[in-house]
Amino acid sequence: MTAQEINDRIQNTFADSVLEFNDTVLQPYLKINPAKFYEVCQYLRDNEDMDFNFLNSVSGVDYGEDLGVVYHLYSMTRKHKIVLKVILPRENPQVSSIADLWRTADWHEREVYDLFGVVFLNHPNLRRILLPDDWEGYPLRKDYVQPETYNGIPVLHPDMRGDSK
Amino acid sequence: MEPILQFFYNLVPGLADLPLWIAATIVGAIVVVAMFTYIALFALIGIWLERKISGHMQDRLGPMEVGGWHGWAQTIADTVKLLLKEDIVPDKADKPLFRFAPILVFAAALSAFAAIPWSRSFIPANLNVGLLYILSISSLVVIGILMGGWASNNKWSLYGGMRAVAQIVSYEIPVSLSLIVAVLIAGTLDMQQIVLNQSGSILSWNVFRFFPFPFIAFFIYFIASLAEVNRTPFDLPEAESELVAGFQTEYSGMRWSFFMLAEYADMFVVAAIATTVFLGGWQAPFEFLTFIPAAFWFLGKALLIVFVQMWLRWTLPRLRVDQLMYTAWKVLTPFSFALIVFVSLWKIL
Amino acid sequence: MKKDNLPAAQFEVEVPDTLKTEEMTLNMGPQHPSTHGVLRVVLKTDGEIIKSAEPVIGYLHRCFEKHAENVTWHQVIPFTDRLDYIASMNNNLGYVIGLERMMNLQVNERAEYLRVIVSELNRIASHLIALGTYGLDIGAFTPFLYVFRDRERILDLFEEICGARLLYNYIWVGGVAYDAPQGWRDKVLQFIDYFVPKIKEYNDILTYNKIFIDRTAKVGVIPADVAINYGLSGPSLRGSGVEFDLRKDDPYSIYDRFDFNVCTGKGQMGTVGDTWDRYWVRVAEMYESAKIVRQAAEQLPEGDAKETVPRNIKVPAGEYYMRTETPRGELGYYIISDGGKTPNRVKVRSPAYCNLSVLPAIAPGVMVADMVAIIGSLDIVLGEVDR
Amino acid sequence: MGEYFKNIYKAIVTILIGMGVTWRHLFTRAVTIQYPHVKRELPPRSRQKLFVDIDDCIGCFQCARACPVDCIDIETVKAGKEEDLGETSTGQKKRLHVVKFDIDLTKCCYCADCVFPCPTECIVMTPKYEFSTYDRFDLIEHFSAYSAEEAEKLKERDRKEKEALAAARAAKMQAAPKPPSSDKPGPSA
Repeated sequence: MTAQEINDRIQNTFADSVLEFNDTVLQPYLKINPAKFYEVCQYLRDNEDMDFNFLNSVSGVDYGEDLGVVYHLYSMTRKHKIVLKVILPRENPQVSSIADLWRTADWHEREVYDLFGVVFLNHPNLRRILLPDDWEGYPLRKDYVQPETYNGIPVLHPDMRGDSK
Repeated sequence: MEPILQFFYNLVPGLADLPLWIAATIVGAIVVVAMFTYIALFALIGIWLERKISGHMQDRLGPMEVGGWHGWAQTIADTVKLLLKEDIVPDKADKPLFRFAPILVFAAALSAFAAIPWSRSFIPANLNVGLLYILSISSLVVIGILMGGWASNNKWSLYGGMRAVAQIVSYEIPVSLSLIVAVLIAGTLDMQQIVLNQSGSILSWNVFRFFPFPFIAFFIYFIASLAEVNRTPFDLPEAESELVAGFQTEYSGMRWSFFMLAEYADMFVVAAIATTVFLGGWQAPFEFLTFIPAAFWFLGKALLIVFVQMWLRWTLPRLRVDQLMYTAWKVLTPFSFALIVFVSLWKIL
Repeated sequence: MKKDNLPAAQFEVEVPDTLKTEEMTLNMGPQHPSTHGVLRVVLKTDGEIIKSAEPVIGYLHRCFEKHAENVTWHQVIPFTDRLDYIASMNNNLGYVIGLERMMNLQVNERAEYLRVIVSELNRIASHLIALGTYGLDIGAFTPFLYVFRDRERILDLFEEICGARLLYNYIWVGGVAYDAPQGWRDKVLQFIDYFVPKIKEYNDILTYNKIFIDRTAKVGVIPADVAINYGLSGPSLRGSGVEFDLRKDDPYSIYDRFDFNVCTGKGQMGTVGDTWDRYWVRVAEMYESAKIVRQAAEQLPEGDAKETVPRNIKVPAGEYYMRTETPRGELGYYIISDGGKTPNRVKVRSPAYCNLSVLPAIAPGVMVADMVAIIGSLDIVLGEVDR
Repeated sequence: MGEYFKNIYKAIVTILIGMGVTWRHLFTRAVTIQYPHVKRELPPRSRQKLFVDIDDCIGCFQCARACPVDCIDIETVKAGKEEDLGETSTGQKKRLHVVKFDIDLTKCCYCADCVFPCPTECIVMTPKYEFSTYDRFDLIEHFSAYSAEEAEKLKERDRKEKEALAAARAAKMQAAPKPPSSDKPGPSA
């Protein structure tokens, strides 16, 4: 099924769920309304013609003004793929978790939370995964400033601290 | 002790004039020191051999540097290092038990040497229940291991200790039962007598008499004895890929080397028992070879078995706990019972 | 979850209510001989039986994604080496192909063939390590050194072609860093001739050993639908009987020109999807990789492998999710370019990360020793899990 | 029951097969080499220690820019008008004093990315791999041909020249305020 068909099906099933559809790029993507996101995902997984049984990855992206979460989906049976994007505000970004649809999303979402601070609602275990639990800030945001110390330990290389060379 | 006492009386004429208890104490001390030296030497050579054998089996050379020729002094250097290491006792350990465990393990291993016949005359303690003595004294090892595992106050050590108890206690049964097969044939528990019963050619060794029952018993004994001394594929108590180092996780330096010494001593003890009971002890395989000293034959056979133990270690993976128990209770034990029945019937008929 | 039908726990012990028992919390790692790096698994155990397992990762986090945003397009390649340091060639390949597709760059034929040869050789090397360390986990030490012996030969080949033995930085945008030296192709063919019979030796000493089979068969079973749902890929997915290989299903480079099979677990020794199947898929894949290497080396065209390497890498604004089949599974690079000199974002979807996430689901009910077998069979590389 | 005996049989046979493999290996030649006594000859492409032929260096900073870990530290000083620094072996004219060319081998990741852009092929990776030291700072390799004093002197001269130039320009600016010409800033570390 092509991206266009997938887009049409979703738009017909869920009103104003797709905010933008773009298939002029290398990999066509759909921008999904965060409010409808969970339903769309459920539809994509469970519908016979869609059958997206494999979630490749969940990536956080910092677009400057907004944050985004990008989902790459693939169907092993139908051999088609689609990219879903959810655009979230910088302050208090929230989107519903799909960890109960694809269990692999559990760790992926934790990673996005860890590095971008996107909160996934109804996630079973939303904690930091790669960084220490008491790390402050979300390092992959473009406006992240590296702290000078972590628990009182200087973390910057002397070259970067500027006090010695 | 009589023959040895006699031997020393001949060697040192003045000794016979002393009261028996003093003479016996002196001679006993000499024998103990000799045994200890032997164990230490055997461990040194055994560890070196194990390294060389494993090296060559793995397409490498093993130690090659220390001492010159094929790294012969490697284990000596290691021993010196171990002895010089700081003695660490974990803060939260049960200190008296922690300190006592390696000594107990080693003492048990050392005591087992008392009843092993090295030649016609040399047997430190010629007990008429020698086999029973060895079996019972060597099961003391398990108490030491559990003690060490428990006292370390480390979960991995605890696992190792518990596994060791389950394993060694279970495997005592096939060990004893398979030895009973040979005892049935020999009709005695006296180690020296068992050896003397097998005099003659290689065909009069227990392992080849009443073929194939004692042969299978020997096989069972060998497998079960591997478990007794915690060697691969039954090295679960120290299973390094699961339990870090098992019961010896918290031990280091001198105390750890006692465990190591005990392991190699035990390896030799079980090999010596197998030799004595099944392979004709110090007897030469053929009449015309009797001019070679008995101790050579004894050592040769025992070391051959030790070599097979090492060979297996560097070939096999490790069993799981439940499979270990399965092997003991559902394979080795029934088989050895069946062997006892067959051999008894054969003897009766 | 609707599609969850994990098998019943393997070992269940009925404890009478009168007996007071306690669960023990056991920290397996971060320093543990068989967690393949600095993985920590918090185990709740009831004696030898595991009640729950929770992997704790991040001990080897080196901020790859943050690094990638601060260096030029080309300078990311040495960093990709360090993700999965056992299969660096395959790591380079995914990133580079992703960039080439964004740039719409055609690569010289000879370079394509060299890429396939080195990545398949690296796949063999990686599977060899997986085999050896798996033997080590199960308690057999010797196979470990046999596989290292043969892996060394592959590393020698790599050293000859690119100078490095572990972190190659060999596959470049538009081609490869160095052309193959004189006689290298023959050495590759010689190696394949030498290597294929050696696999029998591993099978003799390890694969078909009864103790090994007992330890691995019917342990850590992952049914196919669970595997897919947890995002498993590579040999871990194929071990569950799913015939899915990106080299066939979503071909990249020139893999569509070669004749090879996708190996799947068939449950020869127990259940489909047990640890033995995952192990066996790796053994079988070594045969297939050897087949590919032989074909590629025989067809290797003449030419200049560096012909199409651009002097300056200009990536047009856009984004691409490139996935390739590494020895561990689907390695995805989600690359976003804003047309500048440095990547805007490089997200790595690492296969080991997803494969490891299935651990809590299959751990309950197995023994501590099985835990080691399961972790080993997933063949994780912590450098890639933590990035 | 049949399964039971089959298992025992299989166990014994496969163990014997495995023992056969190790037995054969007991008598095969070792594949290892005794390292400090025997040394493997590394292929010519081997990427080990970096080496800079400073006589050929023109101070172009290409390598420093290519380095992903910033382990190359170069400082240059413009040659005076009358000074002739000679030519590189490839025939390029040298116009800069390379007063500092430090490579921090503790940072180096041996990727060889610096080797390719060099226009005079003066930075290369050599097959020399034994360079461990007792002090980390000994791993910072100084390739510059100038001693510290000479380098300091040259830098001092450069600073003075620049100051003079800036003063002259400022004077010019005051005399006739014009938009500043796009001057080439001297490369700085």
